[in-house]
Amino acid sequence: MEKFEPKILAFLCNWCAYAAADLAGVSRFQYPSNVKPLRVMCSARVDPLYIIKALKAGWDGILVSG
Amino acid sequence: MTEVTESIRGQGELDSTTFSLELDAAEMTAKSETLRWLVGKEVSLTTKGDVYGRKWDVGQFEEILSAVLKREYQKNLIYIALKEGSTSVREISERTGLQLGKISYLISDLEKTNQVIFKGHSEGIPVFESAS
Amino acid sequence: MPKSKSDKLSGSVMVVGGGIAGMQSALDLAESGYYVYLLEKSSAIGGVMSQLDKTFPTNDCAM
Amino acid sequence: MLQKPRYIDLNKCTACGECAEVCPVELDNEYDVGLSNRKAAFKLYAQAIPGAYAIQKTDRAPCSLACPAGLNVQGYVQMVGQGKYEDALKIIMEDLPLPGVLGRICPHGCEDACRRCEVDNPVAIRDLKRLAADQFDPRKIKIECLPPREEKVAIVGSGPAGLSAAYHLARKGILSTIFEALPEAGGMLRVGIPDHRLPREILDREIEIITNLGVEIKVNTPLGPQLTVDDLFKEGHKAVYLAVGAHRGIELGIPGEGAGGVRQGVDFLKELNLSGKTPVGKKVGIIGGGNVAIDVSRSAVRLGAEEVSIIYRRSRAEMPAWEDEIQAAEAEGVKITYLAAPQEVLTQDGKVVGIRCIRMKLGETDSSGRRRPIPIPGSEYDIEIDQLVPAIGQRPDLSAIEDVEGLAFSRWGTADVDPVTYATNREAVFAGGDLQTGPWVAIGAIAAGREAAESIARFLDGRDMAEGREPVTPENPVYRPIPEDNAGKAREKMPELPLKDRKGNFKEVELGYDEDTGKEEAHRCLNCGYCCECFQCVEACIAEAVIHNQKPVEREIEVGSAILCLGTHVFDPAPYEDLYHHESYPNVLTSMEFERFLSATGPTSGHLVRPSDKKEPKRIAWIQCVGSRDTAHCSNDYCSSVCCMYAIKEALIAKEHTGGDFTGTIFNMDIRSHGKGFERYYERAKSEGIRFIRSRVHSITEADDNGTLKIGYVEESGEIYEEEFDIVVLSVGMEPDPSAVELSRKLGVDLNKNNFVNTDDFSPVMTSRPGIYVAGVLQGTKDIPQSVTEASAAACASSVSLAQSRGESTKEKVFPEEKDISGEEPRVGVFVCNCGNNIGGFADVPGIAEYAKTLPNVVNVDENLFTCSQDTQEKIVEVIKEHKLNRIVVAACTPTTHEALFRETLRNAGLNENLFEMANIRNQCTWVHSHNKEEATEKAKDLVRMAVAKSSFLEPISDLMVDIEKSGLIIGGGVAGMTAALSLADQGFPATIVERSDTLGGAARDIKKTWRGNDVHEYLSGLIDRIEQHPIVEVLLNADVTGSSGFVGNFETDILTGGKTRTIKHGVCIIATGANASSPDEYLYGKNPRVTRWHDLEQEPNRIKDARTVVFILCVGSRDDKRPYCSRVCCTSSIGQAVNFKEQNPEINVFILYRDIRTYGEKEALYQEARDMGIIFVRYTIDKKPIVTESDEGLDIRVFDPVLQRELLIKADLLNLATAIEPTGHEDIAGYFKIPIDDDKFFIEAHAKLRPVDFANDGLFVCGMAHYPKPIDESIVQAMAAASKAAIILSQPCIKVSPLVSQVDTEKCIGCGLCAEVCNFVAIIMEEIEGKGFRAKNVPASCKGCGLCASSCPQGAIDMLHFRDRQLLAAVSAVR
Repeated sequence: MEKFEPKILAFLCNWCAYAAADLAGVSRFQYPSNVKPLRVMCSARVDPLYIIKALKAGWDGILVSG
Repeated sequence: MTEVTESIRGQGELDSTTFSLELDAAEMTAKSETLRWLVGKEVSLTTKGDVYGRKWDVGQFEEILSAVLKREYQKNLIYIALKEGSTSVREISERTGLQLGKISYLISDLEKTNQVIFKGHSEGIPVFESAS
Repeated sequence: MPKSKSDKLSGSVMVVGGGIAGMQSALDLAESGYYVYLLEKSSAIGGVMSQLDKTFPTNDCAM
Repeated sequence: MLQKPRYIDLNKCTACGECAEVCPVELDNEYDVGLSNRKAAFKLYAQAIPGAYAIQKTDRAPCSLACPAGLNVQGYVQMVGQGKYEDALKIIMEDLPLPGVLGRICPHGCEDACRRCEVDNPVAIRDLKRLAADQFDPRKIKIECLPPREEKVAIVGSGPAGLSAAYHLARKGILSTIFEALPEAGGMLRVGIPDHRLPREILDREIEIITNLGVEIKVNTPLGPQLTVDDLFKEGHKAVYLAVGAHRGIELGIPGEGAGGVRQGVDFLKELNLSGKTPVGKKVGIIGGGNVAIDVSRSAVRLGAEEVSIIYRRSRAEMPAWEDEIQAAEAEGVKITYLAAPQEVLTQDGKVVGIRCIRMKLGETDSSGRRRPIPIPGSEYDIEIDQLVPAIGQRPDLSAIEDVEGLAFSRWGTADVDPVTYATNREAVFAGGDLQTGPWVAIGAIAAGREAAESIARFLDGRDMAEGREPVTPENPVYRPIPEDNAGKAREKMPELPLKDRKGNFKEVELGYDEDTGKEEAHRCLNCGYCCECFQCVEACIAEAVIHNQKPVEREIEVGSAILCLGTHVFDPAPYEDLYHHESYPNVLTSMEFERFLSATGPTSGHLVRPSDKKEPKRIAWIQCVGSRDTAHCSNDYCSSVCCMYAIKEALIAKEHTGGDFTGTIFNMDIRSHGKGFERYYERAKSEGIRFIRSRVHSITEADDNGTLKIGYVEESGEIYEEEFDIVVLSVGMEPDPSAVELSRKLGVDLNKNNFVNTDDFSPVMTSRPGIYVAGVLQGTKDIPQSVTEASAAACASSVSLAQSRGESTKEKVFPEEKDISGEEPRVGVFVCNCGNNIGGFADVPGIAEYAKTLPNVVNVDENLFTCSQDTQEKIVEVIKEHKLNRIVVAACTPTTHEALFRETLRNAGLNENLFEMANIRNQCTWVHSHNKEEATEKAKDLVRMAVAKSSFLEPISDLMVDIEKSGLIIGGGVAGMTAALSLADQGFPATIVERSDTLGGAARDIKKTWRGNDVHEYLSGLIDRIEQHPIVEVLLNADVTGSSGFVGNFETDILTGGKTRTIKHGVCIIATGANASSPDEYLYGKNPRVTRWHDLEQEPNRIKDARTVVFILCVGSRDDKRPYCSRVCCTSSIGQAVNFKEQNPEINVFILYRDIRTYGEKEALYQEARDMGIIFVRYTIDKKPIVTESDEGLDIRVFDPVLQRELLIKADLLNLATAIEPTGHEDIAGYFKIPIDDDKFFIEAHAKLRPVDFANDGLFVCGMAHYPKPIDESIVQAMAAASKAAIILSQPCIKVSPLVSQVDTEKCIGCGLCAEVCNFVAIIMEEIEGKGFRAKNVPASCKGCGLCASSCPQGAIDMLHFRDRQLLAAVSAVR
């Protein structure tokens, strides 16, 4: 069986997690490509509803980081 | 990032259609006023105190929050199950996996807020329907 | 008071040193309507503070 | 002002790092204080701003300067070090077409100049050049030539000069014919050097390089009667280059020289080299000391001579032949006789049979710098030989050219030419090489040929031949300092043919380095010039950002004022090696080094190890006051103010890194945790097990072979201890940077004895020179928040002096009018960036672009090499107009750095800047998935799809402008409040001071003098005068704030004064409510009149005159459970008073009972002075506080002395208490303005380090003791800083606030107020709407756009502009 590749959505806070993800790039850290970042101005913007809607839309996992 | 990916990979693929009941119920819960109020009040309750001036500690608050969360979620499960066409407590139990007693208890709650209507008995079994 | 060639007060300020103090001076002045020349001898601003790991007493990252 | 070149175009550099990747030059990374390496092409640190790389380059390396042809030696040595032989050859062949030849026979003046000579031996430069040519066939190097021209040039002589001229001419597109007299080409290279040094195949091969360019060589074609220079011109040559060399041997000038068996050395070698053999005697005598003599001798040995001897008239030290060659000759059996000269050739039958020599001695130095040999009379002797080879020099054979019209010759028989252009007196005739110089090195001839080629090309063009060619030598060249740890890497040995294999053949003796040896040798290079100009970076940089020929730019700028923020220099413990052993013990680190070890970006990526064995350290010691408070070793009598705190921080973080069984020990004299929150931090460290040992460390030694260290120290009680540690950290202090000191002096700014800029307590940022201000450590040691505050204060001072020119030098940009897109369908334009190689190299950009075309609403997709480049911006504007795009998506790097640029481009195209979205396919995609192109491509597509989905829902948002009430309200009329008010008013902004009491002055009214002795009363009355007379400062006394509303720019505050409430409108508010000394209920205060506090005693000089003993107790009510903070000013203030008392009454006994003395910064000198005056300091601990009782004579004070280890009884007349400073009750103010106060009731600033006078809520600022206890100078600084921040707001025409704020749907809103409750910024208020009750309303000026209100609203009535539910959910739903 083909290895399951989960689709993961990451809500990243513009000021910290998103900046950190940028820096990870500058440092060329390698990590799995499954995670797709979505920038929000603050992790507070992530309404719990978004998470459920995302799961309903077909994402396998959600990461909120901020 | 790697850890998150592996953890979710471990959980396997999420088929949103299989879990549509659960997700819909969760969505309803997330939208519910009770929950949003409670969450919104966390800082104020734990730092300033409630209307009686009692400060809640964070653990106490979390406990209440998760109890309310669970109750609301289960109520929504029942509500959606009824909407889907289940009618009796037993059917709801099969659909949602909740215990019979729990369902009866929560249905009465739902009745009080007019979300569920009691439609009488059919073959001696109580029948319910979701309002609207 | 320093006067420019045109006998008019210059609206520019020179800030020498691009460490935390120089950056702060430059920002304050630029934001309040002055043209700022920020002079730094190395290739990037930041000074000594950029080399620190964390700062006391909050243990915030120095970056 | 001199702007040094960066060598990289800031605007083009994309910070991809390829240049650093390929750069061969490894240097110490100063960012990691030398603990790691970086390249010459570098970025100071990952997050550096500007983000662009830079190249470090100083003067050309000395090797290059020493080379007659100026080869870029450092460049090719580095390339060989990398194994990039082809690139090395490219560098060499820029100047030299014969790399393998010169790589064997060049006398390498470069090596004599090599700075490695100062360490051990020079780098084997020549051998590395040869290695390059051995490893890669130079014939395969592609030589760039200009298109061929018609003019032909004749070159006479095919030696190095002629070949070089032909080569360089060919590169300029000018083809030449070389006329060679001998049967083979190569000149002296061919006939002067035997095969064992330069195999003929090598020369053949490299001559081919030149002939491959189209140069024709005609051998056996000497210049002479049958072919004259005129003939050459007649044949159509447009110029002639004469390079006939110096092939004629010089005669000895002694009797018998014409005999058979006497042969000139050059002739001997010529025949040998052309025919492979030449007659050789059995006993050969050679006269001379140069390389020709040696070559002849070694050839004679190979040809079978039995005895070969060289006779040289001076000593070995003067011998011009190379040392290696001399040794090789001796090894091969050549006998060398020094200090002997031939006098007569002895002949028999017309043939040589011997030679008569005379012994010589060395006399005076002659013009060549060598000592002149003088014959010793009567010391003649004969030796028997059958062949004599004179090899004492050569000169040009002028027979063919001496008659050429217009040619002139020197008295040494060489051609006279212009030294720069190599032109002769005859037009179109040039000369060079040995013909011009006399016999010299091949590389000199190569240079001459190149220069002649340049002249000839200019001549043919009719250009000035000399212009811009004067040689420039840097006067005081700047080179990289020789690294200390570089010694002892000996020069690699050149492998040689074994002696036994050399007889009877001319096989090459030197065999050449192998690759590994060559690399090792190349790595010995010190990279004197930093950048080696190998130009690898130029090739690697797709953005074409590298500009190696950038020049320093001198600029004159006109400024109204200047601020010096030149920072600090960390104390270097190197001169005190005997004490600290920082250089010799690997595990002794400076605190800055340790800081780098803790950092995630440091040399060990934040993994803490001990340097000697890379094991995790468990026991770390900090030694405080290294280079501070130390007049015994250095002259720094001041305290560096920050070391105690950073040591505690490092100890706590080290504990975090290493976990459980870690012990941190801090050896200190006092712990100075006098800042806000510092005392708690100190207490936390103690509770986490960090040990604080009060002692001076007397020795550090190594305890074992693993580098474990042993510290010997003496405790306060006098007991001696020894203890082992894994790492010892030296808590080094701060000094003004030497270059800062120099610059300050240059600018005419006065410095004090410690080289800090001299300032006054009442004007702490003014220097002695008007218009120049100072901030940061250059003014005195201080921590970050204090530096930041001072920086703002300096900005304020500068702003006050220039207020009338505000806005004069700045310009506002004008954009085209914005297009209305309402009602239009989304038309999305996508720009996919390659970012050079950064995206394009790791993902399929064309694939992504193709994919983007398939997405809904996308009407145009473009690919760019660099989407951020200036020309692309213009292109984007065009594309937007052409395709009528109304939404733009750029798939490139990160919005953090580039969103602003593209938003501006949208505005330039007449689109609202919010119709823009970025897909971060570099930082968060290709850079982090560079090992898997397919995955990176797929993820990039996902990101583009999400961005496009979101973009379709984007909408224009107009700028939000809020008018400003251009005045300030200052609460509190102390020094801070008054200073803040004046600082605003002097910039033209009206200020109102609200003071609760009936007078201005606040806490400063009690103080007589500052610690420096400045009169506070005088200052205060001057300040109050200025306030009262200032036309736009209003003072409200006996006034109380009773309420406030509004937001930045538009506050309304109610003031109760004289029984009436007045509402004041103001744009900003500065809170300076101050603090007071507390009244204690201990030490008999209030019960016995002999007990006073603070400045009470000062006011009564008579009591001091009569007193015999005065005692001060410090930390009364500070640093205890009730007030766990240090009151910061008590130590200095009490010591200052004590010194004054002692001055007034020298007979008086003064005791100061303290817990730690915290005279930070230069106040330390005051402490020292007090001790020197005989003031007695007794330390007490909080668990053994002094006990004060009344006695008949006065007071009995008992205190335990830790030095004497027993209780002292002090019979005191007077006791003065330094009681805790506590804030005035200002909780009401905090409530009105919704600003936070801490547990000690001081206001909490927005950020302890970076925003020390701001509150999180815009438009509100804090200064003075309301923030924390502080001395007057610091209050003044803080007040000016607060005014600076306030003026930023007041100087705007109106406030432009981010329009990305929350938006309330008043139809859905039920007025529950939850949003207002959760908002941390008071950015949502509840407003009454008629008939509807309360509804939420956003205050855009205060809103930070976080969205907490939106995600909390139970009704879904709040949405965030630009991050609307539907916009985000569109992206969320765009899942595949």
